[in-house]
Amino acid sequence: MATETVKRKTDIGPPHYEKFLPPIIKKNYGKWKHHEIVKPGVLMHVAESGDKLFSVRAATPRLASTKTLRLFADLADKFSGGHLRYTSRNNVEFLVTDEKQIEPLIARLKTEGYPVGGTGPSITNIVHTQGWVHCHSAASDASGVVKSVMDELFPHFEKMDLPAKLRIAFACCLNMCGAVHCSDISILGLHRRPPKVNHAALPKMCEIPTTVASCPTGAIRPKTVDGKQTVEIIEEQCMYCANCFTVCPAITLADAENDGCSIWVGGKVSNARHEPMFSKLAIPFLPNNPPRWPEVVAAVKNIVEVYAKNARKYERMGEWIERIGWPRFFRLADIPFTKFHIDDFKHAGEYYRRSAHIKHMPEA
Amino acid sequence: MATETVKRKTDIGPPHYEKFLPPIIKKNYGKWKHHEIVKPGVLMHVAESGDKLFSVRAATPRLASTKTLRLFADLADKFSGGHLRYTSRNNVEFLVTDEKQIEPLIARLKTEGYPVGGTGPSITNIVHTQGWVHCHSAASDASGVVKSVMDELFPHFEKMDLPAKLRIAFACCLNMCGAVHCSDISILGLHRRPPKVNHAALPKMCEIPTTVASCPTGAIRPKTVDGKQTVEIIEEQCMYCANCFTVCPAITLADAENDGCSIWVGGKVSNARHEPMFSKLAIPFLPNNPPRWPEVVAAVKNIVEVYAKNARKYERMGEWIERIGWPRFFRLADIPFTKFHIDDFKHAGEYYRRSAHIKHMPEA
Amino acid sequence: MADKKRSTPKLDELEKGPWPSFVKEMKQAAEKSATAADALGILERSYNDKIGHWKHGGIVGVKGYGGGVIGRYNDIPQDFPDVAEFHTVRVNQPAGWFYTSDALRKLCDIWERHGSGLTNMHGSTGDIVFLGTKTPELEPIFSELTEAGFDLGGSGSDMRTPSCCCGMARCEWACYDTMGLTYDLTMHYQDELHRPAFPYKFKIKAAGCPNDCVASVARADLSIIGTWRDNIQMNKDAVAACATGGKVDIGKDVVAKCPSKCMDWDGKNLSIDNGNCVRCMHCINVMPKALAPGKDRGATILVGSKAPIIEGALLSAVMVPFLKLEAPYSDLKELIGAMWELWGEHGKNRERIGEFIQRVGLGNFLEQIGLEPVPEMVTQPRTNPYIFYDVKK
Amino acid sequence: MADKKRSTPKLDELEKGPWPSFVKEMKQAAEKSATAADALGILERSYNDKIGHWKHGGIVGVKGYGGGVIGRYNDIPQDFPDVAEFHTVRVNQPAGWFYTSDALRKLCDIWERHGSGLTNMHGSTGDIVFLGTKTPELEPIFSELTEAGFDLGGSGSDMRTPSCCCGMARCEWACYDTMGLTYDLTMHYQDELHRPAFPYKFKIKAAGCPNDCVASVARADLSIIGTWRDNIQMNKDAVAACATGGKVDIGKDVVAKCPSKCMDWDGKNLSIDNGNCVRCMHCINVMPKALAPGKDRGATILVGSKAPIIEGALLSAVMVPFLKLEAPYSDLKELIGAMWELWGEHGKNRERIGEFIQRVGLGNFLEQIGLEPVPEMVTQPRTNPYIFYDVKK
Amino acid sequence: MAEFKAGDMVLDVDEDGFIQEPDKWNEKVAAALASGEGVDSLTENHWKVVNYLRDYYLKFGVAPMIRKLCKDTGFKLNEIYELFPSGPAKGACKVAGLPKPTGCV
Amino acid sequence: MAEFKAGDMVLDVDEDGFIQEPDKWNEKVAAALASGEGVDSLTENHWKVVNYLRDYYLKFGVAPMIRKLCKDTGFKLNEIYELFPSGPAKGACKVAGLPKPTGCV
Ligand code: SRM
Ligand code: SRM
Ligand code: SRM
Ligand code: SRM
Ligand code: SF4
Ligand code: SF4
Ligand code: SF4
Ligand code: SF4
Ligand code: SF4
Ligand code: SF4
Ligand code: SF4
Ligand code: SF4
Repeated sequence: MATETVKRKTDIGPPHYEKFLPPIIKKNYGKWKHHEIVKPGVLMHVAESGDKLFSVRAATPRLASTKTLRLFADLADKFSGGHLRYTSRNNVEFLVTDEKQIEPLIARLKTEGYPVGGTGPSITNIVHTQGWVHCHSAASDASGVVKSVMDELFPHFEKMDLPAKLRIAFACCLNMCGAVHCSDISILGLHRRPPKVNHAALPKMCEIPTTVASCPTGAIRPKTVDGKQTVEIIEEQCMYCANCFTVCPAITLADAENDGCSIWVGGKVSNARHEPMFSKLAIPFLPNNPPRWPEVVAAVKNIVEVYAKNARKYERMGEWIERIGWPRFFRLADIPFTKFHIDDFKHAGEYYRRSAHIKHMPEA
Repeated sequence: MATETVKRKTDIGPPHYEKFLPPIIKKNYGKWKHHEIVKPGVLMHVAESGDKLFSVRAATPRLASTKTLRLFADLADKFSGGHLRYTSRNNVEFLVTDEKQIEPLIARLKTEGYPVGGTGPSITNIVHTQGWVHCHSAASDASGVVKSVMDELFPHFEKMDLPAKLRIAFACCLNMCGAVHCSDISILGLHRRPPKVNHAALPKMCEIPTTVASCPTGAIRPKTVDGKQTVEIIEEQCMYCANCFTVCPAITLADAENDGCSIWVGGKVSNARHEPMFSKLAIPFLPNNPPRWPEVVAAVKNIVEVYAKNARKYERMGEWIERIGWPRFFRLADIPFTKFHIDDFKHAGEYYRRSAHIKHMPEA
Repeated sequence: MADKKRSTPKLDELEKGPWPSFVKEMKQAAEKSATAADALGILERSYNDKIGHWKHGGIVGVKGYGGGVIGRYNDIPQDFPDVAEFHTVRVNQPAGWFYTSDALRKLCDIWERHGSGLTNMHGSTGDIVFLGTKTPELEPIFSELTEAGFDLGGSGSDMRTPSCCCGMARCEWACYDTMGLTYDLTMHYQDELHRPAFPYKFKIKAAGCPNDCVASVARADLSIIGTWRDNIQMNKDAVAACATGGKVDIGKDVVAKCPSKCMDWDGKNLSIDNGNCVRCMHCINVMPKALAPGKDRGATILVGSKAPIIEGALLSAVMVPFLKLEAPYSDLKELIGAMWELWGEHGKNRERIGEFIQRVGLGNFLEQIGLEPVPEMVTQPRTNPYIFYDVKK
Repeated sequence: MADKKRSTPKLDELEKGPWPSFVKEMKQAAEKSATAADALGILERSYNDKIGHWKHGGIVGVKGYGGGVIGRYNDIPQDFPDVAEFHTVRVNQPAGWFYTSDALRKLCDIWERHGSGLTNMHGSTGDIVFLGTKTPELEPIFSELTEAGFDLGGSGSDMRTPSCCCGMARCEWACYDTMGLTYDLTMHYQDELHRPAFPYKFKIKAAGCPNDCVASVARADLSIIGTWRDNIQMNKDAVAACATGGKVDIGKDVVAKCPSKCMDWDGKNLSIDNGNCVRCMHCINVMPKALAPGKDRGATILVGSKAPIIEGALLSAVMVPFLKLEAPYSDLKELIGAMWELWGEHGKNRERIGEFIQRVGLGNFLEQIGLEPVPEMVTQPRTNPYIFYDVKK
Repeated sequence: MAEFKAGDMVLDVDEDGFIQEPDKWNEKVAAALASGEGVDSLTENHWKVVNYLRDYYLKFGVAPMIRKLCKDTGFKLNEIYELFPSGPAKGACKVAGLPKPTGCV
Repeated sequence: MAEFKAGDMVLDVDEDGFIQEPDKWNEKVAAALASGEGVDSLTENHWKVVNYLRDYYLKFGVAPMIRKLCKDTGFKLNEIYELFPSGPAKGACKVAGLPKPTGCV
């Protein structure tokens, strides 16, 4: 395992997936017939050939040490012929062919701290981002919020007791490196103060035209300070999106007291029943309160519970709210509706209610 | 009846409507119980008191001579106690209390050329505008198109044989002095060439800032010609809306060969079932072909027939198309879909199909 | 005036056919009026040339008023001297467009004396339109009209003639007195109607129920649409009669078409989950004897519809989900006053109030006029995170 | 490395609770790596300060590539010198995220040698993310990776690592070979992946059916969503079994929830009006043994989704309603090529293709890339009359 | 194009009597135009309005909005109508020699 | 802030080695920066790219988009990578003394 100098290869691409497929998949590739969820976290796929593949899905924190990866490798060797995969939501799946291995595997995973679940009408892993662990732009931490929320919602991961799938996403800034814009519930970190410009540094570090063009609301204009070209920010026009910060290192945004999280609801991406939908604002702001973000956890939990209690089977969050109407959602969830909820960006007018279709007895 | 000088009164407002109400209405004002359509063009309203009011609705061309108004006055005296009203769509209604007068009135109206109908699931009068009769902005005539179209659709005025109400509107330019933006079928006159600027006249007649600001696409900018301030039009950015023309008399637009009509479908204003909807583009352009506009008439008739044949009971044009989908509408009506149909104004992106919800067998 | 008769072969074509002919009307007027005759002639010319012959709008009027007359001149006065001036006069119609034969004749008298004898009954905004006269006739027309109890309508950047459906006069569904309100507002705002002082025009239309028979939601800056807050009134016997009568298939025609899916029909009983009903009127429309709007009636107040120029067409948007509407309509007038004040102060030239609201943002608009935001005002909360927080530094 | 251990009382809280703890992972790594230990320390600092301590993005990489590494420096290097440089390396995952235990271990070996031992399995775009290393380690990491058969993923204005659902590997609903296509495209576009030359990033995600288990419609500039053109396959016996099995109420759970209302169930027979079916998958999802996608399979190609910056978030929009997808995928590559060419030539700096299409107009975009407009591309035709006619002068 | 006589000056005017040669405007022209609008003699108050309109127009290239006219001159709208019976647009602007206000009809 | 030596000049550079005092850039500095990017000596072709980048930046205040760089200099993208192994952004722009390209990561 010594580092030897090797001939430089480039553009070889990733390994071909076939190398990593278990024999049962190679054999039945494209010839699966149907599936069922045997129990929470365990899928059974039946091939036309009659072969059965059991996928055992375990939670991961996504941020994994190599020690854990080696553990998963060992478990795969022991229970699934050395075969495993990750899902699009950062769970790990052990691809088991020997039905008898399922329960021991589940037990072992549980002991190791990687519980099994997340299938069917449950809450699966939260898609999330870097937060304070790695990103310069973060208005909140990602991993900490996710951990805190999932600890609280954990029963819904292990049980399939919701009306439908409930997908949660977290992003630590408006760049939204996750499906925050289209999730049943989203938590979005955001800033709430205009950026500060370091006029001494800016001329050395930034392309001024790029910085000016970066502002969605046109709040930035060129300015001369001490004889040098820099930019100024018209604070009233700034909605703290951080895009100028992204393109210009001489601009800073983080503000311990004013940064925090917002909560969004009712997005989805599947085409099942309703077309894909964006998430909509539920709670404009909750404070950053590490390490456990109690306000955020409580808010998410409340929404999950109101949904679980009121939605009909197969109704995703957004479909449920569409049926009962937003006024009732706000009342049921006991969330105040404010002027912040009313869109005022480019297409805002498209979302004003332009009819007399109103439910006048919201308590019914 | 000689013109005498009278003392000048101002701000007296219109006459109080009560002066003009028939006794049966005064008595039962706000106390009507239900109604039915006795036959096409004849409504019966029954009051809580048991009183019955029959409203006989006759077509008018809207553009009426005083001779005709006097005729209506005479008919009202004879058949409805001197009481009549106009509708919000320019029909005239005789307010009859004596049931026996209905048939003679209908017969008389027919003889005079003002047929009775327009109630229920029918085509009633076309809401329209001035056209070449009076307006400077008109890209087509209003009265002529309306007359030509209604002559052709006339059976649907006299019979209630459509799935639902079908409301047609005409406007002679993009100012849309009518409900063209929200009708089941709309005919809209439009220009198709950029305006011409009279640079000699403009500096004398126009406010340049107002003219520049008037352009929705920013196609106008100030320019100096022969030492005088005027404006220039960037032709590629102009979509011929005529708003600059509206604010500046030194700009002209009319173009005999390139002006004409477009056809729009699927709008409505009532809240019944579906919320109000805008009309959508069906046919981008048909030529002005006075006096009978055969291309326009044929196009409208075709759409009415396809609708009549395919829509379900109570389905307005837009509701029907929403159910079957636009692809099928275009195929059923045999109208080509072009790039002109794809919106490219401010909110265009909101109308791109952003899902995989597609009916892949459009001929079914 | 026979000498004024011109050959109109193209227009003559439009005398044929079953629909009433405007050409017939014009010819009737032309028998008495040289103006009408030349109007016919110049229209025939347009039919040949395929362009209009009216010049860019004029500006004429009566003393003390800033609106009510649309000036018009033609571009070939040498050929059509009698329509060299061809202004229209907008006359404020009585609410609900009710007339007596006498009132109609009085209007005819005035107009035959001073104009072409051509009218529009009515203009798109709702006015009686007197079509075609000369500048010197304007003052006499005005004084005779007022003498007869009529007044001018609006034009320019003023409040336009409000209009309404016939409402309580004849319709069992009217949830408030549309005609009463329209008359009241028209009288209350005479100054705003006659002396333009807004950034742009302002139209008011009042519909008695959500069927919106005056298209208020699409054609009025202020749309007043009747509605109710309590349960739909149901006459069980009449429901049964409907079901057996054979005309209505309650399951298919009513329940299945309810947009909020809040009705249930088991073949015998019709039930409505009124809390989920969006007051669309459909079920009531189909079964007018069996169902009726509730008893706790009022209106939804919407603001801002208009035609496309300049930002694209708008429908009106909910400003007050439910308002009781009883004379003297103080709440409504207060709202109108607050909106006019804000728009008047900050609106740009030729910016309709609907565009103004979009520009400043509905949230800010509400804050300024002192209305609480409620979720009924939007179809959904914002989807973008571009929120202007009010954080103290 | 125990000397590197710092007190982390706040983070320690996050070791508690049933959900797997990232703090535990970090501590595990910190046992072996000073970098990981400082990463833990600086994170605890952030938990106290409530702000991040990473400076504005750096620019580092390996030779011959323009992307694949995200440079990162902290703003208190005096306190946390071992994360003074803390770059992430994006490694292109195998399609469908399938691994053998050996492959995983090989990656661990490399990363333990040259980095913090912390990973993300996986990053949001789909890459294996090696979290935290120093500049001098980059070249060794790269050469060892390629030796092991792995390569870097994308970053910057390049094509990003395409990703896909497991598709035919395990799912009966896959309408084309998602993994095959993803691998093919990844290999075909190695240059575009490694050497940024676009106006901005370009992401590709491939989902086997409309369930879209990779969220392609929301998170990819090119979203490939499997679908079918013919009838839904139905197994009548299995339908009957569903109905009697008691698990599914076909009327309520299936038919009533069909978005296009194109199903009928009379208690015995299920019928589908396939011409009106929008291929939403719901009925198939609920009755996987009874129903299946049709046999004439392919994909809908959509373009342009992205996060909010700068014009607001977008979902992808239909570009080709139906495309057969079989190797060598020439039609798709031709389309991609045409789009890249146009966007590359006329896109502005940092303008995603979805924003570009909106700016130039979908109609013009289609014309330029040589696609016929079809009504499936829009939810409705235009409502505004602002049409740019192509009339010859 | 019609003509309009102001003393010994002859000016082009449009059908509505708005002058078409703005450079030729002077106080005499104003007075002459005023008489056509029912204003017999231009008082100080008239001049206040007229001068305000001209200044505004020369500065911004547009006529002021009416609310602004009232605010800046201190006259209420009805007072403007008393001064210029045909109103601020048709009356005062014409007298001030501005181009014909359009659009607001 | 780190330092960077080019002959006898000492320049401030950021962590990535981009100079922070654009006015101090000269051909010697360029050569010194180049050697840090794996470019031993700056050939005519290198200078073609470097000069193009500088000119463009001085004119427009931004670095050109890569497609434009290729088009205007005539080099294919792989040729640019041959000239500057660390690529146009990290390599060529750094040598040309431009501010660090951002955003595109
Ligand atoms: C493993 C995975 C794909 C992969 O290649 O990694 C996957 C696998 C399956 N999905 Fe999925 N989906 C996976 C992410 C998704 C996503 C993406 C996401 O959440 O970011 C979606 C879109 C969610 C959304 O709309 O926001 C998704 C929407 C669905 C749906 C539609 C659900 C709906 O009603 O909207 C189905 C159908 C169903 O469950 O009935 C489905 C069904 C399935 C089936 C049953 C397909 C099959 O026959 O194998 C698989 C098991 C589902 C389960 O967990 O209950 N899968 N599925 C992903 C597991 C993520 C996880 O770890 O939890
Ligand atoms: C007389 C009039 C009101 C007035 O004060 O003038 C009127 C009168 C009635 N309307 Fe209306 N509507 C009148 C214009 C409208 C308009 C406005 C328009 O077309 O510009 C609409 C909105 C149309 C739209 O959505 O585009 C309108 C949408 C309705 C509806 C909803 C129909 C729907 O399904 O969308 C009903 C309910 C119904 O017919 O079942 C209705 C019902 C009625 C009833 C039955 C109400 C009643 O009980 O008196 C009246 C007879 C209807 C009929 O003609 O079949 N009225 N009605 C207007 C007659 C116009 C005409 O001459 O034809
Ligand atoms: C007479 C009338 C059409 C008719 O034949 O009925 C009419 C005629 C004109 N309208 Fe209108 N509008 C008329 C109702 C409307 C309506 C319908 C309505 O009020 O319900 C609309 C659409 C609704 C709206 O207000 O948006 C309408 C939207 C316009 C517009 C576009 C306004 C906008 O904000 O988009 C203009 C352009 C303008 O204001 O400069 C306009 C301008 C005009 C002008 C003054 C032409 C101009 O550009 O200066 C027209 C004079 C024609 C003439 O010479 O006779 N007219 N106009 C209607 C007024 C009669 C009445 O008082 O009863
Ligand atoms: C690592 C990752 C988050 C994660 O924890 O998984 C990530 C991290 C960053 N993203 Fe991202 N993005 C990541 C997936 C996404 C996604 C999700 C996706 O690809 O499915 C999105 C939303 C979809 C999209 O592309 O729009 C996303 C939208 C952005 C944006 C906004 C782009 C836009 O057009 O709106 C930016 C800002 C930018 O490009 O300047 C951004 C920028 C960034 C930067 C480079 C920060 C910056 O402003 O320079 C982050 C570096 C963080 C760090 O220091 O580690 N990231 N980014 C994801 C990439 C891992 C991988 O390669 O697998
Ligand atoms: S969402 Fe923002 S803060 Fe979080 S990783 Fe992405 S760019 Fe960084
Ligand atoms: S944070 Fe966003 S809105 Fe504020 S100045 Fe920067 S780019 Fe503009
Ligand atoms: S629609 Fe246009 S042309 Fe017709 S009357 Fe109105 S402004 Fe005049
Ligand atoms: S016609 Fe319309 S688009 Fe064309 S220049 Fe005039 S205002 Fe602009
Ligand atoms: S709007 Fe309603 S109240 Fe008014 S006439 Fe129409 S149906 Fe009757
Ligand atoms: S009024 Fe409309 S929404 Fe209400 S119950 Fe009747 S049909 Fe349904
Ligand atoms: S997207 Fe469709 S094919 Fe792919 S895993 Fe999900 S359900 Fe299966
Ligand atoms: S796939 Fe969806 S739209 Fe098609 S029949 Fe099934 S439920 Fe209905």
